[in-house]
Amino acid sequence: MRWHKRLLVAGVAGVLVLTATACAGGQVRGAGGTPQPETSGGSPAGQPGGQANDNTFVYAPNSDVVTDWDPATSYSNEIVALSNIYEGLTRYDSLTKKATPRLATEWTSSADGKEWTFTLRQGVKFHTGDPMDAEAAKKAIERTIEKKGGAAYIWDPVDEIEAVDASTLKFTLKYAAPLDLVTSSGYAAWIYDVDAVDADGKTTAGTGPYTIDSWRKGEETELTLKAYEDYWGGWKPEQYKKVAFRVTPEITTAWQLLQSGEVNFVRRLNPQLFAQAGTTRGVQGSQAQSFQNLLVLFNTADGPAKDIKVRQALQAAIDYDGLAAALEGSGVKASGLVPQGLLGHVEGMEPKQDLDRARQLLAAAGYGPDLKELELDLTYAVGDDDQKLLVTLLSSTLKQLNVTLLAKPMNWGAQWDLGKKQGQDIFVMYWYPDYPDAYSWFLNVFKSADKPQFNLSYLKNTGIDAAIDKLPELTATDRTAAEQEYRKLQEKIIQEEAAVAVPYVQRYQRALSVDVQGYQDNPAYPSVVFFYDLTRAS
Amino acid sequence: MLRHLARRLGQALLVVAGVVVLTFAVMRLVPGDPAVAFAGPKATPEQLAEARARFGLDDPLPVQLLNYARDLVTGDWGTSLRTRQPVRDDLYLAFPASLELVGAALLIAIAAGVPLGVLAARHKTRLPDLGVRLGSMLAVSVPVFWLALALQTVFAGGLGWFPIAGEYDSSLDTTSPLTLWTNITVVDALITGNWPIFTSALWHLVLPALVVAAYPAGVIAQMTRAALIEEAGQDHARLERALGFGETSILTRFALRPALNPVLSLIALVFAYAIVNGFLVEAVFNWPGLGRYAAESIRSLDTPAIAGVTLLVALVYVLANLVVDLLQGFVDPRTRSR
Amino acid sequence: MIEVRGLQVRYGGRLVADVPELDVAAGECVAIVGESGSGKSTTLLSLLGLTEHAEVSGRVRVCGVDVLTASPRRLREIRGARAALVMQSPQAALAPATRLGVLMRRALRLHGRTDVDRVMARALEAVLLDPEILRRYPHEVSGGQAQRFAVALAIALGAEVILADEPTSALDVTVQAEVVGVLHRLRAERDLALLLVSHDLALVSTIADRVLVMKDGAVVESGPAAEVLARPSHPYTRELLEALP
Amino acid sequence: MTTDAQPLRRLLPRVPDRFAAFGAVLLAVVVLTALLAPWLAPYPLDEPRPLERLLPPSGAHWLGTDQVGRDVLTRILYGGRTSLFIAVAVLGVSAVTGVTLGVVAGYAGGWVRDVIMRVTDVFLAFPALLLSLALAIVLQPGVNTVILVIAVTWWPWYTRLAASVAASIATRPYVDAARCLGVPAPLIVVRHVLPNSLTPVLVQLSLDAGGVILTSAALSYLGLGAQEPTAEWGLMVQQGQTLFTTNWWVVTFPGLAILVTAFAFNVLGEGLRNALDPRRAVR
Amino acid sequence: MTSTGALLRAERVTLGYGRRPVVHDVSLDIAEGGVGLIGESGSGKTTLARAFLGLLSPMSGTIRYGDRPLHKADMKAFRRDVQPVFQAEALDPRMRVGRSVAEALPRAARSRVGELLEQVGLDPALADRRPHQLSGGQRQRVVIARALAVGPRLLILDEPTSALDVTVQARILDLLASLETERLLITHNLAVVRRLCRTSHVLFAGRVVESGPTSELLSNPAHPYTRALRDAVPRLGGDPPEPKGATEAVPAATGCAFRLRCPLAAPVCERPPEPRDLAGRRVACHRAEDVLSS
Repeated sequence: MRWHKRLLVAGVAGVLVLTATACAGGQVRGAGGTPQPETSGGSPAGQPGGQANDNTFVYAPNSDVVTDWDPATSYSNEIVALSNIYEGLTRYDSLTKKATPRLATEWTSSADGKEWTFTLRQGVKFHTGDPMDAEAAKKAIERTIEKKGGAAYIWDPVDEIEAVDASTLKFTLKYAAPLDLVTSSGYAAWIYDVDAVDADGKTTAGTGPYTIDSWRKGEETELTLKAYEDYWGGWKPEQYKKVAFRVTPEITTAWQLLQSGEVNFVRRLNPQLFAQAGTTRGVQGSQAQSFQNLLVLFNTADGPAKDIKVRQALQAAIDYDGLAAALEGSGVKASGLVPQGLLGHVEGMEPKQDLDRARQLLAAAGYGPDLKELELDLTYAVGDDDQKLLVTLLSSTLKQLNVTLLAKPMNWGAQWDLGKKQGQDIFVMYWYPDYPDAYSWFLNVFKSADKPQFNLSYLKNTGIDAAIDKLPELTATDRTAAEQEYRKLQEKIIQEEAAVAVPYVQRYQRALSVDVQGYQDNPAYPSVVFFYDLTRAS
Repeated sequence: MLRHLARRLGQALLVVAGVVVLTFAVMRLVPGDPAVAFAGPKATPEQLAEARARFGLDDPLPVQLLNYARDLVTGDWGTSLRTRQPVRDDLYLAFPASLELVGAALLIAIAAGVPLGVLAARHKTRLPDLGVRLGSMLAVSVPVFWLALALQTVFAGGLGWFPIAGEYDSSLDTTSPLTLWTNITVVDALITGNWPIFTSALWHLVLPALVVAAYPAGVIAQMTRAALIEEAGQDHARLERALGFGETSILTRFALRPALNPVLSLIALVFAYAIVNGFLVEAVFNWPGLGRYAAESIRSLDTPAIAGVTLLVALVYVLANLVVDLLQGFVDPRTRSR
Repeated sequence: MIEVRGLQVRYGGRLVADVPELDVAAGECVAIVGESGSGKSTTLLSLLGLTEHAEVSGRVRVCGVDVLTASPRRLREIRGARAALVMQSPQAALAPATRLGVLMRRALRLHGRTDVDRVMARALEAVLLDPEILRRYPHEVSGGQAQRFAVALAIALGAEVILADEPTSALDVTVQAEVVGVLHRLRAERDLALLLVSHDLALVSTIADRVLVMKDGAVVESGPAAEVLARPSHPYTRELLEALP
Repeated sequence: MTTDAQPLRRLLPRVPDRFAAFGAVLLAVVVLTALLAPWLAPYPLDEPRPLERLLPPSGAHWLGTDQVGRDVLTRILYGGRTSLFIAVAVLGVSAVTGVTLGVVAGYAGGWVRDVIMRVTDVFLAFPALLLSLALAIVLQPGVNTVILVIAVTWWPWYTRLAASVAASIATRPYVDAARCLGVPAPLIVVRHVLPNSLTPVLVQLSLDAGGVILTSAALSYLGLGAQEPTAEWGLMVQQGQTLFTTNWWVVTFPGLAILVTAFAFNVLGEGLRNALDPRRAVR
Repeated sequence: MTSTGALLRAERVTLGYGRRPVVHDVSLDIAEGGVGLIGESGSGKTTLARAFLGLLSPMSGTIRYGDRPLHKADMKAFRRDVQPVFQAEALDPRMRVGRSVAEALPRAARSRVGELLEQVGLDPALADRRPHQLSGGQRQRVVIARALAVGPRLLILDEPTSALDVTVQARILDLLASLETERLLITHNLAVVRRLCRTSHVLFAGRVVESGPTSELLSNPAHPYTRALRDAVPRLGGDPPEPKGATEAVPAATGCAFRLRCPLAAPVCERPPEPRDLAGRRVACHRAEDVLSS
């Protein structure tokens, strides 16, 4: 049996070679490199499928959480963590459609909307221990602007920032803008200690209720947060003092983890699972409409859709109700371009399918069952089930009208590239604002541009452009007038120009452990859970 | 033997060079701009230009290839567009987890496949043989992604026998933190004597490893069986019979070793195959390995990361082949003199 | 030592060997001669119960054991230990990944032999092999050495009967003589019963006491070697003899 | 004894093995149902009925309906056509390419062989699914892409196999005899080397078909293969994946279809291999 | 050797695969009356045959076809003149034997297949069979028929009968003896050489150790290896052979390759022996005189 031994030796040697290259050299996993002494309520050692720590809240995101720790440039998934570590001057309330106090306790703007003065909260300390004052806030915002990364553009209107005194921050704008909305953005609006920014995720520089406990890129439990004891809001015993993010790509897996009590929050379920959540013990559902809606952009510049009759026919051909039904609550019929909860949302603009009208319009344009066949290129996001549903339904409807839909699922890079070259007749994409202001849809998507970026309907209408330019000032100074203007613009773009169809607004169907209290969805901060607001029922 | 080794090493290097070129070609063929993927969905033209410059996308292609090759050699595998970390660091984190999963799976596959193959060969054309053949056929025919879902739903979610997902119970990090040496959880837990994490990790390994093991176990069982039957039909088996050895003894003591040779050459292949199968399994089990990394990279069109994974797996495959080649000499002395 | 009466071997109903009578006594060498397909090898293998998938009938006694009715265990006991086989293809008959010494040692242990090292050394000496050969693998030895090693295996195990199936046909002429010579000498020295199967009439004639000539499964002629060769009664035997150079 | 002793039996075994026969029957059923899909299918292929979505199996829908209300049975039947078409196309393309190169390499030897085999090695160093994935990202997802990318990873196996067989055939006396008769090399390859190299390739083809079907399903599952509204099994599993715990039929039946088809091919292939050349390395 | 006009001749030919030579420095003519090449496995005899057939280029030395080196010769004529007869396995297993025979024939001459088969003693109806449907002897006849199809002047016969039963062997030898071509016969079987070849060359370890008239060579060998070969052939009713134990020593790497097996080996044998003419033959042995006289 000598060869067995040799085989063993060779095998061990092989393993050693492999592991030598991967040798990490004795770091301790957990707690950001420092072993943590036992905390209260740890689960019994070794018990398979152990429960989450009693006072740990486990969030199940569907992909990696943090790619960028810099609060200035962060522009991605990490919003779910950063929103609990950092705070802005304001936070948006989607019920009142208004900004509410956060680091700023109150604010005023001049009549022309070009001068904004914020009064800062007293006694707030950064995680570093340094006090948060006007000077620090000014530095943070200036650094963010300077970095030019992520959503820094939201500060474009700002001309000058002045720390009048420790608690007064004054902004002078180049043009009128709703700065209270800008400051409540989930991206690029955080106030942080500029000297303590750490891109490696070891320390944090915010004022928020949580700080990093450990961050292990690529691990299943990627990130854990712990309470910042000196948080200005104070702590109560029933609050969650620890938070863990457990990356769970598959919805089914997440659902089973929630059922077994291993996670407390699943950010998105499908309608079937959501329906089950209502009847499953230990689980509660929560659904909330988002600020993200689907845009079906028609090519107004070229191809068959250049004919407005074709565009209107397409608008009429979409089975909005069927789609909404098939989405089973994961999307709701949209009314206009602006989702509910934002200034500018208009009631009563829900589209309806009208096949007769579609047929007439097509016939007028020279197409139809007894006329010429129409072929249309459509591009949409690969892997998005909801978009696929739209495409499936639309293509079978259009077939009856002798219209062939050549639908190409593409990844964003390719789809966008093609779009910038006007390579399709219909461009399907989601749109959402970076800060809670409907302006984004109009400025980015429908204002004329020589080189289209997101103006993928290629709309060119000087009247519309002029109206769009007036929006920020109106929002900052006269909300009623702004609402009027928004309504007019949407009528122009959707009804007169027929540049776009808006089938639905996404709705998040989430589920939480039943013992979590105080959860409220805020569409201005997609998928963010403000853990500080939660308590655990005993 | 030494010359053989040198020759094989040379060949392996050549293959690696080819792999690099091919990977580069695939990377550059990706439609759409990697810069777009890096700069994000709402990038401004300036941000795009900056990203282009950063990745050297404005150089002519041959220069890019040379730069790419040079960077690889110096250990710079590029920066992931998605995680914004050096790809090498990402792989360094993800690979040990995959190794753990695939290693466990291969152990299961060998531990099950070889004895089953022997059993089938011993009772050729009888019931055990039929059972093993059918079973191994099913194992190689089942779509892993489907098997993963089914096993998880039934045995973890439904019956609760096994953990649903994850590498180990991460709440143990606080109660009994693990010192990392190899980054492979079970191994580290074992060598540092961290029993809570060790048992938890083993427990978590069962389902995913079984899923990944299905294909290799089936293939190994089939191969062992076929090779053993072939070997048992050789003249030498007749001599051993004539010497009074029993059938089982002939199979295990004389036939198995030469029969293992084709099985062994299979293992390198199966190893690489199992890593790739992880792509379809890891997401289901929240396994923080290469597969999940690759799947997310693909979803976000993260070309440097995809290239990195491709390259790593190809390297592992080439290396595994080398190791197997050398091992074969030990298993079957005939190959040594070649 | 070998006593065969009315042996018939069939494959799927087809009669491939029909041997009414075959006896080999201790110290005697009997040869079965015939061309390919004559059933001579099948006959030999059936004596040890080594014909797979064949229906064998008749009465076969080897070393006092009724081969056709014996239990598999009883059969395994006589195989090797009392009746040994030497096969045609020299290296292929040895397990490729087993050193010759390991094979011999295992075989000796299997049959409960003690004093293994001394027995091995003596057996090798008897067939004129250097003990160094025990460290080699089959592919490292020549054909003649492999055949002599097979004989040594039989000697070491103390076999009383050696069944040799074309032991020289795969070897060069100069080596053939060597192997046949070894067999011949051992038979004399150890009073072995030797059953030799061959297509080479001339080779057989040098050592066999009696000869059976087989054609198409049937024994066409048998008798003392000298007699058969001098006065062949069957035309086929004559043809064989005429074909010789 | 050479392996050419009874070539005809080797090429076309009557019933080499009941196992193989079982595989053949199973496969015949799969192929027939796929071919006859338009007649067997109870509903039109592409007719979503959002109001009848996710109905459990019943008399009207034997295998239930999917998330847009299409009959699962219908889509599985049509999906068989997609899968089989992909398998046949992939194997056809890669076998023709691979065998041609392999036979040339094996017969020519020397530097020709070296060049071909090194290129082959490079392709072989990528596990099939991985290279397919990388390529599938490059190209537009769809059935044709699936065929192309899998074929790209598959041909080298045939090259390697054919090269080793051809190299051994090239040393056979009958090839030498033909050369001595002055038969030109290309003719020797076509007349002697190629036909005699085909048996192991045929065995490998039947073994590989299952692998191709699994790979294409995996590609579709990862979203890089066939696209809606094509009926394809892997795609169906992927689409229904999130419904596994709530609407099991949407996922289970397409998965079973993949399993059964791959199983049929594997059983047939393994049976053939056992009957024809048991030791030829599988992969 | 002085014979002129030999169809093929080897001049100091060294042959090998890769860089390893297996045949060293061999010179021989294919003279009339049949030439035998005798040797056991590994002696390089088949390699030499392949070189004569133009299937292998010499590492050094030349094969001459008529008056030109083979590589410069008219290959068409050469292929017509020189044909191989390999062992019975030399038929494509997938091809009907008629087609195998016809392979060399121009399309118009396909009808000659039957004629050729008859010439080698086969029923023309067998042309439609495949090789495995024929017996070994029949296959060998087909191989011969194919070689004869182009009307060769020289047949190179590589162990044409060794896979056949003795009774069949005899008939094939009759057939070969009746053919009117010249022949180079490669075999380990002395009886076959005796029958078919007037001249013979004995190969050991890739070198010709003795050449001369076959009858002389076998009746009174001058090289100990030739003698060992002759003596090893069992004779009907002969004495049982006596095992000596040294017959399988590998060829010596230096000096006389045979010396490790040679009963007459002496210190002088550590020098390589030069071929010399002795008693009507050419022999490479230091002790040839002693061999002849013993």
